[in-house]
Amino acid sequence: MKQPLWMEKLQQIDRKVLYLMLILATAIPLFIKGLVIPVKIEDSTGALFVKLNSLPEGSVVVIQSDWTVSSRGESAGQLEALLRILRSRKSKFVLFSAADPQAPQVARNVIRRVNKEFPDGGFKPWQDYVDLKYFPQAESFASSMASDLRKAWDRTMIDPADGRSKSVFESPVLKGVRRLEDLQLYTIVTASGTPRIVIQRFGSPSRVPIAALVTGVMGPEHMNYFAAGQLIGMSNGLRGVVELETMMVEGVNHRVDGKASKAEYKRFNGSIPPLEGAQYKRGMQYFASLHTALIMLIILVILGNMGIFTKWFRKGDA
Amino acid sequence: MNFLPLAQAPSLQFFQAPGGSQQAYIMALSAIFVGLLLMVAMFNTPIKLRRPIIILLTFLAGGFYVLSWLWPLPLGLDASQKPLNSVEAVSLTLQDGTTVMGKILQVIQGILLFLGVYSVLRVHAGRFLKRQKDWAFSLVLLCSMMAMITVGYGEYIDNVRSAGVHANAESWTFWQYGKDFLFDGMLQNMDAAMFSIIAFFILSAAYRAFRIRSIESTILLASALIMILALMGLAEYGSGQVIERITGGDPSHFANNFSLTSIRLWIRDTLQAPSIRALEWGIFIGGLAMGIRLWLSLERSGGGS
Amino acid sequence: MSHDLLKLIVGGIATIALYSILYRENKFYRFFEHVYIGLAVGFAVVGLWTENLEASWWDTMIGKAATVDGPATPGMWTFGLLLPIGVMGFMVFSKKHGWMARIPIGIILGMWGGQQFNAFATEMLPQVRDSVRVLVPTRTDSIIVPNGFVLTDQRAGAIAQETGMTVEGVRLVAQNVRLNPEREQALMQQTGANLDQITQTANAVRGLIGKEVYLTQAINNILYTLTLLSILCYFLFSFEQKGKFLNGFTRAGRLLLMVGFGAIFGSTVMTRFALLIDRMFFIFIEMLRDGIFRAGGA
Amino acid sequence: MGEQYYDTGWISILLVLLFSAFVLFNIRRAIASKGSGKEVYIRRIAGLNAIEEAIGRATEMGRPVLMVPGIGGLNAISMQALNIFGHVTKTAARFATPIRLCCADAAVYTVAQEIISETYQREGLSERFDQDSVRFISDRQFAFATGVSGTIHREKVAAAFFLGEFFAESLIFAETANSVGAIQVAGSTQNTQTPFFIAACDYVLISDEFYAASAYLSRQPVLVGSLVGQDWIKMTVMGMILFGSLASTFEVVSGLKTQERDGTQLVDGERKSISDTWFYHQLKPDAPKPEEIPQREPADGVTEEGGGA
Repeated sequence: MKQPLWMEKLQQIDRKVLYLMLILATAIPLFIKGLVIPVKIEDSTGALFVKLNSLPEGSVVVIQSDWTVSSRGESAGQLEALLRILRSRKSKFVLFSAADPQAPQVARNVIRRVNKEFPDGGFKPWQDYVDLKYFPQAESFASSMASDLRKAWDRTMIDPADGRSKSVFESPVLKGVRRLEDLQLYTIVTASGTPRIVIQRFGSPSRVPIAALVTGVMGPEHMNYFAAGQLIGMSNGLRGVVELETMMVEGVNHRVDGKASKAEYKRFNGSIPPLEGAQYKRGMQYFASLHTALIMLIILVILGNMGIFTKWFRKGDA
Repeated sequence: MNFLPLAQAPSLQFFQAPGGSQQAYIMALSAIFVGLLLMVAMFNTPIKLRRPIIILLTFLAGGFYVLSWLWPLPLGLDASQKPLNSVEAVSLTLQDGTTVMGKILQVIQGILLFLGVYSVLRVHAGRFLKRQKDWAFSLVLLCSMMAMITVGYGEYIDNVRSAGVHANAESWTFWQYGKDFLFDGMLQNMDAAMFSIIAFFILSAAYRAFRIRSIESTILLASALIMILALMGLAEYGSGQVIERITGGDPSHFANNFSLTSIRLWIRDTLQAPSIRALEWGIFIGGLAMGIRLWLSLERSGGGS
Repeated sequence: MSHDLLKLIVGGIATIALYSILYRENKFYRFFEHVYIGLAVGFAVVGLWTENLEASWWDTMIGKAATVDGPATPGMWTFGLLLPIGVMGFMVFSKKHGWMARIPIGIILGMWGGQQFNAFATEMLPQVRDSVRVLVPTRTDSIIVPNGFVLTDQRAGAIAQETGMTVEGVRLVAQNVRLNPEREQALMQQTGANLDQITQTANAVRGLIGKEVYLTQAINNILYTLTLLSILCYFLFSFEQKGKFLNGFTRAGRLLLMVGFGAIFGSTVMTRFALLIDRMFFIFIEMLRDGIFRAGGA
Repeated sequence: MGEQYYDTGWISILLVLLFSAFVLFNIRRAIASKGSGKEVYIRRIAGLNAIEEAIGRATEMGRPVLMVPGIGGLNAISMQALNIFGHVTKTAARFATPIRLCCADAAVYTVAQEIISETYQREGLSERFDQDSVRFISDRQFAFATGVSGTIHREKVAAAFFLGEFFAESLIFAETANSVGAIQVAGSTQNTQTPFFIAACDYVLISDEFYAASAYLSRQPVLVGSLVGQDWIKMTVMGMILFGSLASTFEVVSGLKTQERDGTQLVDGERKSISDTWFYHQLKPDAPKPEEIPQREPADGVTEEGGGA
């Protein structure tokens, strides 16, 4: 029953060697430019994209940004994609965080970066978005939003026109907003379980559609909420970012010369053309590295199980 | 009836004082003082009364939320409207109270944080003063803590004094640079580093421990593998190509049901979704049961002795 | 050296220092570990006032006088009483008055407990509703979900009226609603309708098919219900799970549980690797390539 | 006034009240039956011995036992974890095994300090208790993880208990403890972390078993009764799903929603979908229709345009 030496060795690779291999596997693909890997559109991501693309011009969307630098790998791509789509819809948004005092600053950095892509300078504060900063105590904050937006969002912001700080409800963004029902969409970009709190406290899901852009860890859990209709759309981790980017570049069910689209979302009847000037960004750049890392993981699991496989085969021989 | 009065209605309740006035400062400080006196007075509470006091306070704190859950919600009432009747008025008060309760919780938790800081100081200052093993590292910890506190409050005070003028990156002073360096440069990056270190551990744990010894582990592994494969756009695309060979691009072909995506979706919707759901329900139900126990102080170590 | 570059380099060194634990526990790691914890505790102390107590305690307690920016908000002096309540927590170190620490603790726990009722009602019950499935097929003319449907005159007429196609055209589309470009071309030629009309018709028929439950779907629904029930059953603790049926049922529950855990594992792996990739991007691209080398070269 | 509940749904409130009654009734039952010989039964969870075994090993090696109650705030989950840790400490105190309890929340730290010192007192071993063995590390998730893994490495803990709310840091703890050869018992109410604990730890309490463990170990009638109450709730939910599925199935299969007569021919109308069925509707309160929202007067001092602020 003794295994050959090389096989035993493969089952006892030192941890440190594995770690080094993982560093190489994730770092090298980052230096390759212009890789595009095809991806299929999930229902949840498709629903999110379609919802975003059906927003009327000037609609008001909430972005609750609950992530910090530690989950930049996934959440930054999601927020960037969300902002680009909102810009193409000429939507306005309300930004705040209910999870971490640092989150608003991180989100502001992303907005600044995305704004550079637009020739007109992108989203302007006060005109196109209001920044409500951080609200502690996610639970009670969500409750107070559900009961009265005006009290919950009692913040001021500087109006660039006259340099005075005014109530955010005087801004062009929130002028017509009084209740949750006046908002077109409530999105949560998060690395934790904050969508659950919002769903809990808002009660009836019909008050305002809620969409979540979560990290892969939170994905399976939130899939339940999507299935039960408590979320109208969801983007799951890095893969969700890649899907959003693909839909932005390829459009949804969009056909050129009768050729089938690269991005198909079967549950959606219509078609959406590609977004103007859309490009593959951070999501696709990381996607190749994700492949090499995952392939390495699979190979290692197989190597680890070699002993058991050989036992099976030996049994077969005897 | 509102806890938080509307801005235009300055008729003050007995627990309120005119904002920012001398009266407000005096009343607040005397409230703190009286509270501390009460606390000292409570030192002599008879043992019999101690438990009921704790139970009562716990019950009241939770009772607010239970009441606001049970009380009917007015249909579509917004802040600019008067409530129709007393039922709606009470509901409005309860909703306003939610914010106040949230603040109370936050303040108490905040003050308790000092206990944690005290613990850190005790452990590390003790180690440094007694020159125990690793005392130099304890000193490093204390120094970096002091640096953060100095720079953090320095920046805060500077911002208040300059009315936020220094907040723009062009007009930063020492304090802003210092905070940016310690917080964005160091703390945030170390957070991210520790978070990403998990990837290494996943790899070694999977290699070491993911063995198909039992049926359970085989199923776990198989389910994980399908999920991982389907996450990879390439694997999905490759399997799609194979299926397309078979079907000849006909979307109504039966073989379409066996693509990697279809298999994964089937597993997800038929098996994974209910199993995760059942797990979550166990937690929800446990949460409800524990909520009742804690609210009513039934548990021994929950509220009383 | 510019501030930004310095920030990048120190961030990079700190990252590498923390990674060095992967090799083994060493002084480099230990140093940054203590720096890290020190910074984190220090930041908590800073945030305690600037993010928490200032707004939720001091400003609430003192209120605000009216200014150009807004009207006055009254001060709730009663909030002053919270300080002594919080201070009671420090009694935990006293043997004699230790019981007082339970007052703030009791309030926190009571609030948590009271919130559970609402949370349970809004979170769990919609999921129970969603778990109700149809367990028996409603149509037996096909085992799997069919590609098409034979429509009654009435139905075909209604769809034709809606989409502006001929009744025959609708019937033709309804035979197979899984369209691909070739089939669309053929249908356009045969019926003379445009692409929009055809997709609209196909969707209407898909909606009809969606209302029916076919054998395979019913089996899936049964599997779904059994999985849910067997796992719930596995977590019953008040009786011994004896008997062949019950034993088998809970055993199945345990196995199906592993399917769920596998899915969670797979999805989580994606995040963990994505975060590592992002760190690699930070070290190799942002710090080394775009930071140090570009700065050195330029 | 009753119609106000339309927004929240009568059924959901009744169900939650019924479920609460289950728990309270069973706690009563368990308290009443305590010591009567016919105590309320709960089954043993396989492998609970691991806890005793782990402490035993730490004692043999003379190295400390590490306990971490998760990084969640002060709630029932942390309390439950601390209950179990009280049990662990009791055994450790008797054998003078050193303990380390690391907290990430100041309020949890307060309670832990109290429970642990009380445990030593009750065992009459107050002099063995070192206040610094219960520590607050940091409230920042990964600073906490770094601190705990540093402790594991330097103190070479022999046994590690990770019970409570764990998030991403779970695997850092588990792998670090594994690398110093500690025996590990873990349980998290965060299901996302359980597979990693399964992969890396010696013994794992899955989901609900965590609740059951403290009831089983402490044998407090309140916990035991509550566990039985939870079982009743689960069985009711199972019954609801079974009944609901059967009822809805019957409704969908047995009839079409409408059958119109068109001249002489019977024409099938729309078939009911599951969301049209009676049972489904019971748990689904609809949003209010516009005509149901009563007319109200504007509040004092509020103009239509400017709003309240």
